[in-house]
Amino acid sequence: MIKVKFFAALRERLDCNETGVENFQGTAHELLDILKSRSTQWRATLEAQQVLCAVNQQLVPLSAEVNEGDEVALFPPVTGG
Amino acid sequence: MIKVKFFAALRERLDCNETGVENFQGTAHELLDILKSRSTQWRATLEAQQVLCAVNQQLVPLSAEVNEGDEVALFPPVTGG
Amino acid sequence: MTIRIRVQNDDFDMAAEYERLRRNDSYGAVVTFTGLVREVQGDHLQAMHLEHYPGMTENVLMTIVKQADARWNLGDVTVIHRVGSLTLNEQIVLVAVSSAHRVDAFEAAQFIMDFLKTKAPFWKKEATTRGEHWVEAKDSDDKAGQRWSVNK
Amino acid sequence: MTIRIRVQNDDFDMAAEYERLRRNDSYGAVVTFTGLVREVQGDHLQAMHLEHYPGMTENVLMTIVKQADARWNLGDVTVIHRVGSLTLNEQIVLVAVSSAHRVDAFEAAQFIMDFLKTKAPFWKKEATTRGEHWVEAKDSDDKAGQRWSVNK
Repeated sequence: MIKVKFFAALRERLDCNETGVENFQGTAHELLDILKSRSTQWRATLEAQQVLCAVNQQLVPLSAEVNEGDEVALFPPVTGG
Repeated sequence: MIKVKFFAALRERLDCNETGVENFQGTAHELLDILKSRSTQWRATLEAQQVLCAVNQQLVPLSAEVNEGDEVALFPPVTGG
Repeated sequence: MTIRIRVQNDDFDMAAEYERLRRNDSYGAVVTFTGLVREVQGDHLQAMHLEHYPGMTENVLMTIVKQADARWNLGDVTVIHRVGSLTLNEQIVLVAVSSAHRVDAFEAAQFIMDFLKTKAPFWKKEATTRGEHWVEAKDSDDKAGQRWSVNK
Repeated sequence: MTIRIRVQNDDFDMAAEYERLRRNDSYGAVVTFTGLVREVQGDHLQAMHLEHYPGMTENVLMTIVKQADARWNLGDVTVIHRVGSLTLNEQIVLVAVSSAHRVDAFEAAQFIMDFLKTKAPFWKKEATTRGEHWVEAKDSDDKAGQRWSVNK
């Protein structure tokens, strides 16, 4: 299983801190497509703004491979400091 | 009279805090020439290193005019901070 | 070299952090940057909430500091970033860098802030008299990060 | 905008100076630079003496700060420079700048230090176990000053 975490505006709009995707093999982009297909609301939210991706707590491009057991995080551009 | 102040290494090597030059009209460069002509030791000291000049507490190039009553200061490159 | 990274709810004592860095005879320069909660133009800020990604945040900050250390000749570096609820004028972030030379300390502190702003997983939400909203990322911060990719 | 310029024998309290600058809701960024007496490589520093040109020094520092204010969008600026006899690790100079934006605060603080180093009439004399000598001006400081003359 792939654990997927959401942060900030994305977490609030999806009303979801964390979800799981079973039997997944592919890129972060493909994982995002699976999440978008869950509902029209998820699709709208995930397409409405720029989404950044971290795999195992490292920022990666959406072309990065995701493997069984990885921790994936999806979030908006960061705004700390 | 022109009042001439010396600072730092220049003050120490000339062994002089302040001197006066009477009846002077000309540039800072010409004033420096008069001071150099005072002794071989003054010439050697004033030629041995880069000399910066301030007239009435403003940094100026040696081509600047010096007028009666001005306060002139001669000193080495600054090293504060 | 001592690197201190802290992500915390509590406020920090800027004076104590400065004193820690200045007590080394070899480093003649200390640069600090402090970020504070400031008023929202044309509105009134009531609170700011800072969310982060625990675990990843500390790793990203450590990576940024190590990149700075590889690029400049540094003494010690402290990075403290607060999370949770803050109010107007509270301290958000401290970056403090010591070095033998001032240019290294200045550039490294700027580099760390530029990358913290574009790579570290923190998100700000502002509550004003007109409601709550997530702060938008700024193009100027992306540009500030990009300038370090060209050798100067 | 409040400008504070001090040339003094006494040590300064960096924390108090920082607190003074941070107490303004409009400025979200504070950058400080502190210069400290550091050890001389390959020798042992016993004392440092700082001479200045009273009157001119304060005027030059004020001119530099006003140039920075004309160039960047600044909040408050504090410049304190000590003169007289100092020992190892003592504080020599503080430049503290607040601004709404961090890039302005960083660049203005660097600009002020670069020009202080090349235009303000201070001279350092070091006493080491090998005797006394006046510190030589550095080419790198001239270059640091020159980079601001090109529009960036």
